Amino acid sequence: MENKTIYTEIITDHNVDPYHKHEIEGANLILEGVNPSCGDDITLSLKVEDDVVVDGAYQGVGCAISQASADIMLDLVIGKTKDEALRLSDLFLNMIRSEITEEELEELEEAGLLKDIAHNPSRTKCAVLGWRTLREMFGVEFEYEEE
Amino acid sequence: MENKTIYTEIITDHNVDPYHKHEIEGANLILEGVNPSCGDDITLSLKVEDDVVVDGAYQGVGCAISQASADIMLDLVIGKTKDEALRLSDLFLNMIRSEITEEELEELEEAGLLKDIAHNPSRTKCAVLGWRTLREMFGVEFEYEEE
Amino acid sequence: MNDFEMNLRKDFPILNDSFAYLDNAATSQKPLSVIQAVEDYYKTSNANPLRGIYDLSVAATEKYEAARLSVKKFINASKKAEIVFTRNATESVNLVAYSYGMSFINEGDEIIVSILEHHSNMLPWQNVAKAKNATLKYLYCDENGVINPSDLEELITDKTALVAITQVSNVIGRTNDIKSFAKIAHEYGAVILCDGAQSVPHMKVDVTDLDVDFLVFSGHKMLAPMGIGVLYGKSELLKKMPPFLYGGEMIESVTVDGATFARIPTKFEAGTVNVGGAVGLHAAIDYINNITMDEIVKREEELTKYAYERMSEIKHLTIIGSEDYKEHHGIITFDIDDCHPHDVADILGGLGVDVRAGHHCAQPLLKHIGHPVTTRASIAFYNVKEDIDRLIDALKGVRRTLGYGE
Amino acid sequence: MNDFEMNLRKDFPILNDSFAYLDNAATSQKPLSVIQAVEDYYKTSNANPLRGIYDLSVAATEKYEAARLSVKKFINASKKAEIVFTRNATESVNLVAYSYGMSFINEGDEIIVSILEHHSNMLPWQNVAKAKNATLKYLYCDENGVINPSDLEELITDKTALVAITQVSNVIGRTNDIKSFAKIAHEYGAVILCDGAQSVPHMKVDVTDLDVDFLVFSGHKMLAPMGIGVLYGKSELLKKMPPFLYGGEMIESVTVDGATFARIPTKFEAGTVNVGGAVGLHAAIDYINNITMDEIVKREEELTKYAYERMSEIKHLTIIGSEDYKEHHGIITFDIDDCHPHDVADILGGLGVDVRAGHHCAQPLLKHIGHPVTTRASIAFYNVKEDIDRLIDALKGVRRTLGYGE
Ligand SMILES: Cc1ncc(COP(=O)(O)O)c(C=O)c1O
Ligand SMILES: Cc1ncc(COP(=O)(O)O)c(C=O)c1O
Repeated sequence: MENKTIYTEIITDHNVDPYHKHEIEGANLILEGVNPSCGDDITLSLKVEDDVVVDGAYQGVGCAISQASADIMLDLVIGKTKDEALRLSDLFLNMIRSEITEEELEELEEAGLLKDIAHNPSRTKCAVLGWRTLREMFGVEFEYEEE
Repeated sequence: MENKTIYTEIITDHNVDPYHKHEIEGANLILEGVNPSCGDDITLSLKVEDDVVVDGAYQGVGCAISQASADIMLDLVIGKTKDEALRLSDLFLNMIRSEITEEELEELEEAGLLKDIAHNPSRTKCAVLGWRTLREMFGVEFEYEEE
Repeated sequence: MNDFEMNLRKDFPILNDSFAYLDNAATSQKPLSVIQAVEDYYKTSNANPLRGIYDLSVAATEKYEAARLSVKKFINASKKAEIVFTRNATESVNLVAYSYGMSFINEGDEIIVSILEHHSNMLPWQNVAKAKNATLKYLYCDENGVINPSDLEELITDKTALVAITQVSNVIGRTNDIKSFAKIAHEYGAVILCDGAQSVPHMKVDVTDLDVDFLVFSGHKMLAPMGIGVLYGKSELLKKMPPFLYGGEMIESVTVDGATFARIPTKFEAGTVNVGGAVGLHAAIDYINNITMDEIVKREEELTKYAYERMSEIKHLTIIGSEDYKEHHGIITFDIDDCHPHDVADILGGLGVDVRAGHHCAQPLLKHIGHPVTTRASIAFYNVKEDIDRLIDALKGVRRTLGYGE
Repeated sequence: MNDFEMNLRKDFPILNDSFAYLDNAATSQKPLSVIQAVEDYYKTSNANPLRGIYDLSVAATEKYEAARLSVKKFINASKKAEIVFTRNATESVNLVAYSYGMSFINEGDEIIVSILEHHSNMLPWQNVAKAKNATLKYLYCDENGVINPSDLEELITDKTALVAITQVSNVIGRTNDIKSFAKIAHEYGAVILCDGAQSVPHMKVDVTDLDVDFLVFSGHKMLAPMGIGVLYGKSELLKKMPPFLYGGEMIESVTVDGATFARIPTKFEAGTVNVGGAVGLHAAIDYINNITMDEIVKREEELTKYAYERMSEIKHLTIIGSEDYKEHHGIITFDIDDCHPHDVADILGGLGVDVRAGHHCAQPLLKHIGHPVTTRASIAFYNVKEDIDRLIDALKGVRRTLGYGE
C-alpha cells in the first residue's frame, strides 16, 4: 500500500517537535485563529519592532497540518519585515489556489511542501489557519475565495 | 388518427343535451358539490318522498365528464329508493377503483361507459362529483381512497 | 424535419413521432447528456460532499461547486456565493419569504405582488403579509396581461419593502420589463424578487444587468432533473438574512444553547445537498450553452409564430394574451367555445398531443382576465413543426368530438 | 469474498477493490437498479405529474404515487396520505418544526431533545423554542451514550409538547428504545418525533408498532438518489397542521385574499415534486426488500463484530460508545492517541479507506462525551471483510505516519 501523502517527515516533525510552540516574552500582537467547523485553534504571538517581526510563537490544538503550517510559517517570517511577511502570506494563499510559479514556490521553502493540500478543499483551511491569523494581525483581511 | 376516447356519443349527448339540467319544484334536498381545483361545480336537487327519489335535477358548470356523469346518475336514481341509489353509488365508486364485476357493471347501465376514466386519476374526480354529492346529501361521507 | 432537427431530437430519448410534447412550461424533457451526467456521478463520484476528506468526497464536492460556478456564469452573478441550491423555484421563493420576509418586512410595510404570478410567487407573500401584518398590494395587468413600469410607479410607496414579479408569465407568455421594475423598486428602497422559472430556460437572463435582488428558477424546466432549483440573491442581502432550514452543514458551531452559522451560500443549504441534481443542472447548462441560447430563442420564436398563426385560423378558438406572437415566448393559452379545457386536453391527449388544462397555478390571474380555466400549449426548442401540425389537426376535431357539430 | 458477495458488489457500479467505502452513515452508494430506474423514468415517463391529463403525466403521477405506497408499506404506516416526500431528513424535521412547532408549541411549553441528536434534529427545535418562548430541555445520555426510558420519565412534565429523539445515533450507533419513549411522551400528552435517518436503512422500522407521531429519514442513506426524503406523520396531526412551503400544487383554491389548501399529503408538497427522486427511492426499497432486511441486518452485524474486534486490538485506539459490538449497528467512532481525526481520515483516505472525521454534525453530543472531534467508520451490507482488513492495516500505520513511532 502506497500512501500519496502530505505527511512527509518534515511536516510531521514540525507537528511532533515544533520549534515555535511556546510562549514568548514581550509579544505585542496576539490573536487567536479558529476553524470552528473542525476545531483547529491557534493563538499566534508576535513581537514586532519597527515593522520587523523580531520574535514569534504559537499555542494551539488542531490537526498536524494546521500546527505544522503555523510552525513553518513562523520559521519563515521571524526576522522579516511586516511587508515581507505579508508577501509570503500572499504567495502561500496563491499556492493554495494553485496560482504560483516555480520561483515563487521556492521562496516559500518548507511551506511549499503543503502545496498538494490544494487538491483537498476540506484541508486547505487547516493549512491556511496560521497565515490567515497572521494577516489579520496585520490588519489585512483574508479574502474568501470567490469566483 | 384514432382517438382512444371516453367521449362516445352517449356521453357527449348527456353533456350537450342533458335530460336533467334544469330546476325542479318541491326539491327537499339541495347540495352543491365542487371540485375546487378544476372548477367543476354541480348543484344537485332531489325530491325525496318516503325514502324514494321521486324527482331530481342539477345545475352546474364543468367539464363534459362531470356534467354527463351527473345527468346519467339522475337517469339511474330517479324512481329508486335511497338505499338503492346509495348502492349504485357504491358500485360507481368501485368501478372507478377498478373493483367491479361484470354483472355489477351492467347494473350501472350508461354510467358504466365512464369505466375507463379510472386510468386517468386527474379525471376521476370529474366523473365522481355528482355521485359524491348524492352520497353527501344522504349523509354518507365520500371516502377518500387510501391504501 | 431537417437533419439538425432529427439530430436534436435524438438527444432526447423520450421524444418520438407518436406524440407531440407541448407541456414544456410545466416541465421540460431531458437530453441524454443530462441523464448520463447524473448516472455517471452515481457510478463514479458519489459521496456526501461537505467536510469529506477522502477522494470520492472531494470529487463530489468539486462537482457540486463546479455546478454552482456554472449557474453563476449562466445568469452572470457576480459571486459564486450568491447561488443557493434549492429544490425548485417554489422553495426558493419560500426561502426568501421565510428568511428575508419574516425578518425584514414589518408591520405596516407593503409587499407588492403582480397579479400575473404563479401561486408559488404569491402564496408565500400572502403568508408573510398575514404573519407580519404587512399590506399586500397587487399590481394588476390590463386585459392583455400588460403591466407597465408606470403602473408600478403609481402603486409603490416608501413603505414598500418588496416587489415580487415574474419575468415571463406561465399563462400568457408575456415578458415584464424587469430592469425598469428593479430600478423603480430600488428608488423606493424596496427589494425586488424576480421569478425566472419561465424566463431562465428560454432567454438570456443577466442578474447584473437586470439588477434584481433575488432571482428564482427550477432546474426541471430547463433540461435538468427534478429536485434541483436555484435561488440567486445579492450577497449583501444573503449575508444579513437569517437561515431558513436548520440542520447539518449550515452551521459554524453548535452548543446546547444555540448555534452560529456558516457563510453564504452554505448557510442556506441545510442537510445533505443534492449533488446528483446539481450535476444534472450543470450538464443542462452545458447543453444549452452548446446549442446556444440564441439558437433556442430563434427556434422557439419560429415555432411560436407558426403555432400562433395556425391556431388563429381555427374557428371558435380564442388565444389569451397578446395578439403579437412575439409576446408569447412559446406559451399559447387558449379557449375553445363551449368546450371545457379538461375535455380539450383529454381529447388532445388521446391524439398524442400533450397539453395542460386548468388554472396553471395562477387562479387570481385567470379570474382577473376572465378565463378561470384554460388550455395551454407550450413550446421548447426541441419541438418541430410536425408537433404543431399535430396540435392543429387535433384542435380542429375537438368540438366535433364533444358533440358540437363543428 | 464469496460468490454472493461478488454478485452483491457487482450491483454497485462505484465499488471496486481499490478502496473501502466506510462512510455509509454519511451517504450510501447506489445499486444499478436504482440508477437505472431513474434513468428509465426520464427516458420513458417524465412529465409534471399533478393535474396532467395526457398519458405521460398520468404515468408520472402513477410512478410517484406508487413510490409513496412503497414507502408506506416499508415503514408500515396506516395510510398512504401519511407519507410526505421532502428533500431529506433535515427538511422533514424543519417541516414539522415550522408547521407543527410554530403552531402548536406555545410560550412556556417544553421541548425535549436528546443530546444524541444530529444538528438536523436539534437546531430546528432551538429555533422553535426561541421563537415561541418555549423551554428547550436536553435529555442527556451517560458516558456510553445510553438514555433509558426512565431518564425521559424524570425530565418530562405535563408542559412537554414534543420529544425529539433519534432511533440510532450517527456517532455511537446505539439504538434508543423508541417504543417506550413514545409511550411515555403520549402519557404526558406530548408528541414524539423520531429521527430514522440511521435506523430506517439498517433495521425494520414499523411506525405503527413504535407508535411515533413523526418519523423522518433520507433516501440517500438507503440506496436512493440524493434529493428525496420522507416525513411520516400521523394523519390526525398532518391534517391539523398548517402548510409549510406555499406554492403550486398544494392548494385547493386561491384568490387575491388568501387560499385554501389541498388534502394531505399534497398540502405539504409545494411546487413541482421530485418524481425522479421518488422513483429512485421506490427502486431502493425494492432492492432492500429483495435482498431482505434480515439479510442486511445479519451482514451488517457480522461486519460490525469483525471490525469491532479487530479495532479493539489496535494500540492507542479507543472506540467510543458501547463495549458491545451489537450496540453499534455498523457505526464505529474512535480516537487514536495524539492523532487529530482530520489527519487520521486523510491518511486513511490516501490508503483507499474512506472514513469521516469531525464532529459528525453532533457537536453537543461530542462535547458532552468529551471527544470534540473523532473519526468514524460506518458499514453497509455491501461491505466485505476485505474492507475491514484494509481499514485495520491502514489504522495500524497512522501513528507512524504522523511521526509517533508506533
Ligand atoms: C441521525 C441523523 N439525522 C439526520 C441526518 C440528516 O440527514 P440529511 O443530511 O440527509 O438531511 C443524518 C445524516 O447526516 C443523521 O445521521
Ligand atoms: C412562472 C412560474 N413560477 C414558478 C413556478 C414554480 O416552479 P416549481 O413548481 O418548479 O417550483 C412555475 C412552474 O410551475 C412557473 O411557471
